[in-house]
This record gives sequence, structure tokens and C-alpha cells, in this order.
Amino acid sequence: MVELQNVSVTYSSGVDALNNVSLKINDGDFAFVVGSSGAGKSTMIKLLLKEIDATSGVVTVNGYNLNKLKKRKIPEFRRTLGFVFQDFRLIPSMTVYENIAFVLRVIDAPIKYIRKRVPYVISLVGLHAKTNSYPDELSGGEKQRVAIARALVNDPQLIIADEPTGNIDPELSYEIVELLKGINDQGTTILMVTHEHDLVRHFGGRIINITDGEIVFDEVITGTNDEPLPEEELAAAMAVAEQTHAAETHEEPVTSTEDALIDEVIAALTNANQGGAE
Amino acid sequence: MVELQNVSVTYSSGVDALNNVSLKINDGDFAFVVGSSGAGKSTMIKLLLKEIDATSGVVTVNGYNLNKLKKRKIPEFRRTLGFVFQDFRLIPSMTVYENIAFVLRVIDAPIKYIRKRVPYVISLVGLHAKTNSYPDELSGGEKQRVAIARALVNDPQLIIADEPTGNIDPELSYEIVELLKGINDQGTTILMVTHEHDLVRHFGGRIINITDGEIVFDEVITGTNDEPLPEEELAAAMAVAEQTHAAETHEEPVTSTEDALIDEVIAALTNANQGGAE
Amino acid sequence: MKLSGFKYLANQGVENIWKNKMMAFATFCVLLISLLLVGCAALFYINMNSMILGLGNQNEIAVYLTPDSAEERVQEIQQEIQSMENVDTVDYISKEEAYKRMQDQITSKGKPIFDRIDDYQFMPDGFSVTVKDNDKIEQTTALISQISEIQSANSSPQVAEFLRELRRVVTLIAGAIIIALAAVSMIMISNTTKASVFARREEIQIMKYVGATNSFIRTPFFVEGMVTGFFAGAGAFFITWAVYRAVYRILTEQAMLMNAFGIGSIIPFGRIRLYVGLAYLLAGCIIGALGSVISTRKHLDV
Amino acid sequence: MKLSGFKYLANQGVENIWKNKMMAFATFCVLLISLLLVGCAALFYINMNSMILGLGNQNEIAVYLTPDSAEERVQEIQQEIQSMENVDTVDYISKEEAYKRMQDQITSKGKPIFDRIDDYQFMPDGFSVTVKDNDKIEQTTALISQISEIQSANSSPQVAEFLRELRRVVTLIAGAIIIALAAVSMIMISNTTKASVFARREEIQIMKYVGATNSFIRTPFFVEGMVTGFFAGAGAFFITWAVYRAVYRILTEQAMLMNAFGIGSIIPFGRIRLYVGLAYLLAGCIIGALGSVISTRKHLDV
Ligand SMILES: Nc1ncnc2c1ncn2[C@@H]1O[C@H](COP(=O)(O)OP(=O)(O)OP(=O)(O)O)[C@@H](O)[C@H]1O
Ligand SMILES: Nc1ncnc2c1ncn2[C@@H]1O[C@H](COP(=O)(O)OP(=O)(O)OP(=O)(O)O)[C@@H](O)[C@H]1O
Ligand SMILES: [Mg+2]
Ligand SMILES: [Mg+2]
Repeated sequence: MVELQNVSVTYSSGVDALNNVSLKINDGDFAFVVGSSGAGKSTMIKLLLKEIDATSGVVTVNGYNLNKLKKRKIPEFRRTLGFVFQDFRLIPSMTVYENIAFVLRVIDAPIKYIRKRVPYVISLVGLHAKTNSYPDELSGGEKQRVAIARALVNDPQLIIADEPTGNIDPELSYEIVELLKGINDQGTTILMVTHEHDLVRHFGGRIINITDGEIVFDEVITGTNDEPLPEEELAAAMAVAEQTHAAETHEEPVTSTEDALIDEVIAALTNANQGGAE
Repeated sequence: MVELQNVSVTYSSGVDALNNVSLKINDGDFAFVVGSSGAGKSTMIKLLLKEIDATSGVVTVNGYNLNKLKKRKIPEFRRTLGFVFQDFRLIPSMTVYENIAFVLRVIDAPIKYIRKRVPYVISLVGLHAKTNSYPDELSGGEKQRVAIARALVNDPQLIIADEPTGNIDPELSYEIVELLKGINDQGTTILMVTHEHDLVRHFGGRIINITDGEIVFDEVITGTNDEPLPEEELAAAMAVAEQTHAAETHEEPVTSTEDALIDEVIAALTNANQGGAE
Repeated sequence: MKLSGFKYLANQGVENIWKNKMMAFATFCVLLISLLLVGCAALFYINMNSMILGLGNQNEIAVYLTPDSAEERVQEIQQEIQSMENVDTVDYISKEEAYKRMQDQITSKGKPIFDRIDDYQFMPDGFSVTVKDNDKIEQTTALISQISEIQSANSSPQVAEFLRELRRVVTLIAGAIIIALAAVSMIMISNTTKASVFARREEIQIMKYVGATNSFIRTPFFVEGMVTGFFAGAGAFFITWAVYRAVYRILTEQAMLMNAFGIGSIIPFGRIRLYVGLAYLLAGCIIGALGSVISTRKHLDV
Repeated sequence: MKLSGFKYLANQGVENIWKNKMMAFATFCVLLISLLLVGCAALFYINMNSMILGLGNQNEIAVYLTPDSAEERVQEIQQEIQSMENVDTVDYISKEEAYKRMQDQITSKGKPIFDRIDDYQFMPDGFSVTVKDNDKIEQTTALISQISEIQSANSSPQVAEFLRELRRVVTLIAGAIIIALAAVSMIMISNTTKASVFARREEIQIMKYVGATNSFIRTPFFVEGMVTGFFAGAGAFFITWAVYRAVYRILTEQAMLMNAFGIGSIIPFGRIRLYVGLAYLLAGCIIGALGSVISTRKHLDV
């Protein structure tokens, strides 16, 4: 369970990355976080890992109140999460195997279990040929898949992934999200930042759009798997949301949309949404 | 001008990343390089920068034969290129401004020119608000845009970009590629690795598919801008190419495709291609 | 933590030395050099001290009785002196020997004097007294003077005073040097371990992000620092051994120097080998391990 | 490279010190310590040497004429000795003074001897001769002996020999120590600059990838190393100054020690300040700059 209550984050450089954000993600949810570059998505993700602290507001993750979490308790808390970082964060001096096994060593898992579990998750992301390679010897997509395997390996309650498919080709991206969906079906909560609207359209779920540090769109779109939502509709719906936000904050819209289309689009999206709901 | 003649690359770990690849990209071309994760795209890109050397074969870039290039001549050669790395490679101790200006300092450009040119390219990628930020203070997409600006700043003959839009939202990605197209129109050759088939479909151009270290598809698809190629067609065409390659090398196909669709798809793609050609 | 867990972490520590060869080597060098500097300065001081004490022991009290003392009285006095607390040895000096010694002392210019003197019967009986503690030689001399029938008891107070001053100055300077070297070593070791850990700060942070506890992260650093320190200690020991023996040989081969410095006042290495070895190894291990662990602190706070 | 380009790069170098505070501080410390170690060892050696030379200059040749030499002959001989190459001063010692000196030399046990002697007319005339080069004192002594009417010419060959040996041993040991410290410093400096550059290898490589030449990348490192080295040299100079003066004060306050060591044989700092300062600054700048630049080499090769 993830809950943000009126959370703001201001970096020491003075940048307001998040602005009074409130959000609740229940156990078992699958949520996509979308939004333009620099909108504050990674900032939100970093908050949930207690990599940074909220300037104001309350952050609760898996029952831990991060504002009050004692330093000693941080490792315990982080073990309830699985993480995929936008910049991978693999340990350069460890092989793929060791990078993933490390997460299990940390929780003092039995060696036998590690020996079985690690190769299994490595094969899930299709990297068994790279088991003994070092991160420097991997392609961008391969590194990203190691990061994904690492997030899965200790069966966490919650997986938080920041652009887990940014360096992976579309086919593999679908497979990866399919994998996450499967894990989600077994009860794990999943929060995934992505830029790939194709994926969002294809899989559906809860979609949270962050723009300029604020949540401007937060709706559940039921998965349409084999009958994808038309791309234009989703894009336009998001554009509308951003437009509305921009209007509220008296800024120029980030992307230009034909004003005439707006009403049509909202209608279309609502239809599609309701159509797939039951 | 980029020319690879029967180039193979085998990493010291024994991985054959490129396998007898031949390729010629003429001055003024705009080429997309696509292919699955770990296929050898970044390896090809690294070859062109002389970051690594070919195990066999001849690599010629902008008239320099990289096999015979003397160490002393490497800086001179690299100044004829603009580069966007998959992992950004920004200098962490320099601000955005300094990271970009550095490229001009290297060629001993007049200070006055630097003072005008750098802010200009920064604004081209929409980052004027981040001019004095350090890379650590940027979001993933912002870093990527700094890398793009750096590649543009010295008006190179050839721009080579490895996933320049992997961390950028779709709207901005279109803008960035639009920008590159504009530069291309003025005569700069552009080679761009991407996973985003939407972009490829939208802008068209020369499309090179690398799979398992070999070029399995290399065709010019004329840009269809406002009437995009249907996604299925392109995806299927690529799948076909990979399928064919897999069959040749007696491996299982990476993605499963309905065999029945193949003929239809080739026909469709060919039509689309010829339809937009004139 | 289970034993298998600890074994894994200790193993990681040893592997890390190899993986971070360059930094481990830097730490090794700095530790080795620090240990050598402080160790050699300490050994130098110990030897200077022992040498000065040795010189002091060559200082003697020349005691002369009033001329024509009875023979039993001479023996009585010898026993009385011998029984004094600070007295080490009391050697009888016959009239004849006293006369010879005097002749030796007088340089050539005085030689004609002896032409005018026929025998040595005018010389008094005497003793050559050595003391246990050179610093108290003056009190002892005074005590001897108080015995009846003693014509004179002379030590060289200048020598005693000089040696005392010398020891004070040597102790002062050596102490300052050792403290300075130790401080300098601390700075260098802290710099080096900090730099070594700094190069791996990302690794440490990533470990924290995947839920590793501080002790889990630190144990390999601890082992790594300790092993590096152990080798530095061993290296310092062998270098010290070789250098010490070479210096010892040079000094003992120069009989003349040895005479001047007092034979036997340079301590043979054999007598201190064990202590030197243990001190080096312990210091190496402790400093290596602590330096390494303390340097991780800053980066653990994520 | 244009001047503006160089100014930019030099500026970068200075800025880099601040940006890489930790590493710059480590390099500064190591340079400072290395300079101090080698510098202090060298100063120690120079002083030991000067002290031993000073002791040697106190060595004199005691020349005695045959008794009852004619007065003009005494003057002739004095002139003859004075004209010898290695001779520094020749002081006449009257019979009376010679007698006094002898009395002083003889310890209490011999005192009764003087009761038996009435006057000092039996003493010979003599000279006290000091030499310029103590090492050649024996030849000079032999030369003086050959003059007619010289009864004896005695120097203390043991003292001369001893001092010569002492100087040899001191030079040997000090030389070894200085070479060892210099070697050790080189290792430490190379380790530290390597570590410092290693932490920035990515930066260097990125610069190469965007087409920077080696000299473009190295210039800031050069400036950075030189500035760091300059400050280390200055620091070493001031520390040496303070320490030297403290030691000098302690030693000169101890008149007794000074007598033993030969007054004036410790060189006052004022006399060598300029050379010490220049040596430190030059060494600091050169070693800092070169160490830093050489360490970049490995990473430039991309
Ligand atoms: N450490 C930092 N210090 C200062 N500002 C920062 C820092 N990290 C991020 N920012 C700024 O905060 C804003 C939000 O950044 P964030 O990384 O959350 O964006 P994002 O939504 O993840 O974008 P992207 O899709 O490009 O990764 C950006 O303007 C960014 O420049
Ligand atoms: N330094 C290296 N040492 C050994 N093998 C390497 C190295 N770099 C890449 N490889 C391997 O070479 C193959 C090709 O890698 P490359 O980075 O070219 O892939 P890519 O096409 O760019 O993939 P991606 O889309 O995931 O970035 C991969 O199997 C990768 O594991
Ligand atoms: Mg982000
Ligand atoms: Mg790649």
C-alpha cells in the first residue's frame, strides 16, 4: 500500500518537483505513472524508496510511515520493496548473478534457495546467457532487464519501476509488462513509470499523469489487451489533462492540441473506458 | 559518410556482437537503426566513434579510415561528429552550460560565439531553465536532452544518436526528431538508434534492422508524417525479417508471429513504401 | 547473522581487495609507510636511549683514600662502598696502577715531569666505582665522600648532567617526531581509505537501496581493511628487520664507533623481534580495519 | 592554443581543486608530508655533518719544542708552521701555560705529584695548531714533526679517525634514509594522484569522446597539480621553519649540549631559509604537476 498525503518536494536547488500531491495505491493495484520529461515522476518514486524525504506531507509505504522511519529501520522497510531505477544502479563490481543474488544475501536467504531462485528470475528476463557478465559488458536493454530481475527476486509486496522498458525494444517490453502483470495477479502491487503510451493503452490499469509536479489525471482504464484503445484517444485525453492543468496554472500548454478536438476526445475516452469496464 | 565493410566485432568476453556487417550511409541521409535488445546496435555506434575497434573489416567515417587512424588524429576525427550516448555521458562536475560549451572550447571557438551558440541549442531542447544545473540535478529526460544539445552544438557533419529519446515522453520525442530532421535537411547526416517504432513509422527514412549482430533489413521508407504507416505493418515486417534471419541461423524466433500473416504483411509494407515514395 | 552469512561477507572482503587492486595497493602502501615511519622512529628512540644509558654506565667515580691508609681500612672502605644502594662494582686501584693511569693521562708536553719523580709510593690507594643509576651518581659521590679517610671522590658531574640533558632533549625531540609522524599517518590513512571508499560510494549506496544493513555492508570493508593492514604490518616488519640488521652491522663493524657509543648499547634485533612483529601486525590490522569501516560512514546515510 | 584557451584551461585547473576538494586535499597532504620527510631528513643530515665538522675543528695539534730552544728559533718555527697549507692558526703556549694545562689534565689522584715539583721551567715551549681540514690532520702533524727542534707534534688521530668514520656512517645512513623516504614519497604521490585521477576517469574519457586533445585535457590537471604542489611546498616550508626554530632553541638553550656539539655547528635557519623555501616550492610544483599529468595517461587512451 502506498499513500501520499499532500506531499511536496523542493530540491535544495529550489526546484519544486512535487506540489501538494495526494495519492493512494491499494494492495494488488497495477498503476502506470506517465507524464512529460521533468514532471516529477522519478521524484515521486525516490520518495517511496526514502531516497529523498518529502519537504512536507506524509508518505506511507507498506505500512511504514517514511517521515518517522528510524534510520535503523530503513533496510527492513526497503526489503518489502522491489525497485527498478531509471539509471539501473547495478553494482559494477558484481556479475549479473551476484547483483541479483545480493538482494537475497541481504535477507540471509538459504544458499540453496538462492541457487535456485536467481537463475530462475534471470531466465524470466531472458538473460541466462549473460549470467556471469559484468554490467559494463551488457547492452542498455540487458542492464535494464537485470534491474528488473533484481526487483522481482525477493518476492516483494510492492514493485516500483522507473521506466523499466525505456531501453528495451517493443516486443520485449510487452513481454516484461506481461511478466509484471502475472506477478501482479498473484497479489503484488505494481507501480510503473513509463513513457510508452502503447504499453499503457495495451495493458490498461490505473493511469496517473503527473505534470509539473501535480497529478492531473488519475483514472482506471480496464485493460483492452487485444483490442487496443486507439492511440489518438489516449494521447488526446492526456493532452486535455495537461491543457486543463496548464490553464489552471496560467502557463502555456506544453504541447499544442486542437481545441476543437477536446470534447470529442473526452467523449471517446469515456466510452472506451466504460465499454471495457465490465 | 559512414561505411562498414564486412565488419565483425567480438568482445574480449567472447561475445560476437557484430557479424560481417556491411553498410553504407551517404552524406545527407537520415537513417534509423532498430533491433532487439543486445542485437549489436550500440556496438556499431561505438565502432563509428572509435570507442572500440573492429575485430575485422574496414570502418570509414567522414573520410577517416578508423582502422588506420593514428592516435594523434582521433580528436580531430571526433570533432567531425556529434554524439548522443545511450548512457548520456555528461561530465558530472560541469553544469549543463559547461557540458555543452566544452565541445566548442575543444575546437577553440571564440568566446563570443560560445556565448551565443550554447544558450541557443539549450533552448532548442527546451532546457533554458536548467542552464546552470548539474547533471545530478536533472531528470532522465533532461539529461538526455543535454546530450542531444551537446551533439548539435558544433554543427557536425554527422550526428550519431544512440536512443536519444529513450527517456523522453512521446510528444517531446517527436519534437526532438523533428529537430534532427530539420538539421538533416541542412545537409547533416543522421544515424539514430531507436526502439520507438512509432517514431520510425511517423518520420520514415532509411531503416536498418540489426538482429543478432547482422543487418536483416535495410530499406528506405519515405516519411508518411501525418498519415502514419499502420503500426502492425511495420512491426510485422520487422518480425518477418527477424524470423527469416532466425530461420537462417537455425534459432528459435525471438518473437512469435503468425506464419499466415507474413505474406500479407510484406505486401502491405511494400505497398505503403511505394505509395509514399513519390 | 548466520555463520554462512559471515563467511560470505568475509569472502567478499577478500575478493574486494582483488577487485579494487589499485585502491587496496594504495591503502597497503600508506599503511606500510606509516607503520615504518612510526616504528622506525620508535626503534631509533629506544636505541638512542639505551645508548645514552650505556654511555652513562661508563661513567665512574674515582675514589682516592688519604695517603698511607692501613691495608685493612682499605678493605673496610671497599665493603662499605659496595654496600651502598646505587653502587654496582668497586674495583681496587693499586698505587702502581694509579701512577700508570696518570702517566697515560698526561700528554707528551708533561712527560719530562716524570723524569723528576722516582717512584709511585706517593700515590694514594683508590677505587674505581661504577653505579647502577647514572642519574644518581652525584648523590652517591657525596655519600662516598663522607666516609672517613677518603681524600677525594670524583665523578664527572658534567658527563652525568650532559647525559641527562641529552636524554631529555632526545626524548623530547623523538617524542615530538613520533607524535608528528603518527598524526601525519592518521591523516594519510584517513585520506586514503576515504578515497578508496569514495570510489565505491555508488556500490555502497546501491547496497543500501536494496535493503542491506550497515553491518552487512561494513563487514566486507572491515575484513578488507584488516587483511590489507595485516599485510602492511608484515611488510613493515620485514623491512624493519632488514634495515635494522643492516644498520646494526654497519655500526658494530665500526669498532671505533662502537667504543664511542658504548658496546652493546644498540639492542640486537633478536631481543625485540617478537614485540616489534606483534606491534606492527596489531597496529596494521586495527588501523586498516577501522580506517576502512569509518570511511564508509558518510556513504551509508542514504 | 590561443591565450584565451590557455586561460580557460588554467582556470579550470584551479576550479577543479575546489570541485574535487577531497582528492585535492589528499594530494596536498601527501605532497606536504613527502616534502617534509625528505626535507627534514636532508636538514638533519646537513646539520649532523656541520656538527661533526665543527667537532673536528676543535681538534688541535699540540706541538712541543725541544727544551731550551732559543727564542728566535721559536718564532721561526711558528712562522714555518703557519705557512703550511692546511694550517689555520698557530698559538704560542708558554712554559707556564703548558704547566697549568698539565695540572688541569691531571685528576685529583695525581695532585700530590705537584707537591714534589717546584717550578715549571722544565716544561717545553709549544704551540697549539688548528687545521683547516680535519681529515688531513695526520699529514700536517707528520709535516710539523719533520721540522728540526720539534720534540713532539701530537694530534689525536683517534678523534680524527672517529670523526671521519662517524661522518661516513652518518652520510651512509642519512643517504639511505633520504633515498628511502624519496622512494616512499614517490609511491605515495603516485598512488594518490592515480586515485585522484581515477575518480575522474569518466570525465577524462568523455572529454576525449567529444574530441578534446590530450594536451587540452592535461592542462587543467597540470595547473591543478602545480597549484596543489605549490601550497604543499609552502606548507612544508612553514612547518619546517617552525620546527627547526623550536629545535634550534632547545639545543642552543642547553649550553652544555651546545658545548658538546660545538657551538655554532647547528646552522641558524636564517642562513638557509631561502634555499629551503625555493627547494620546497620548486619540488612541490614540479612533483605535483607531473604526478597529476602522468596519472592521466592511462585514461586518455580511449
Ligand atoms: N537532485 C536534484 N536536485 C535538483 N533538482 C532536481 C534533482 N532531481 C530532479 N530535479 C528536478 O526536479 C524535476 C523533476 O525531476 P524528476 O526526475 O522527478 O522528473 P521525471 O518526471 O522523472 O522526468 P523524466 O521523465 O525526464 O525522468 C526536474 O525539473 C528536475 O530537473
Ligand atoms: N563491453 C562488452 N563486453 C562484452 N560484451 C559486451 C560488451 N558490450 C556489449 N556486449 C554484448 O554485446 C552484445 C551487443 O551489445 P550492444 O550494446 O551492441 O546491444 P544493443 O543492440 O545496443 O542493445 P540495447 O538495445 O539493449 O542497447 C550484447 O550481447 C552485449 O551483452
Ligand atoms: Mg525520471
Ligand atoms: Mg544499446
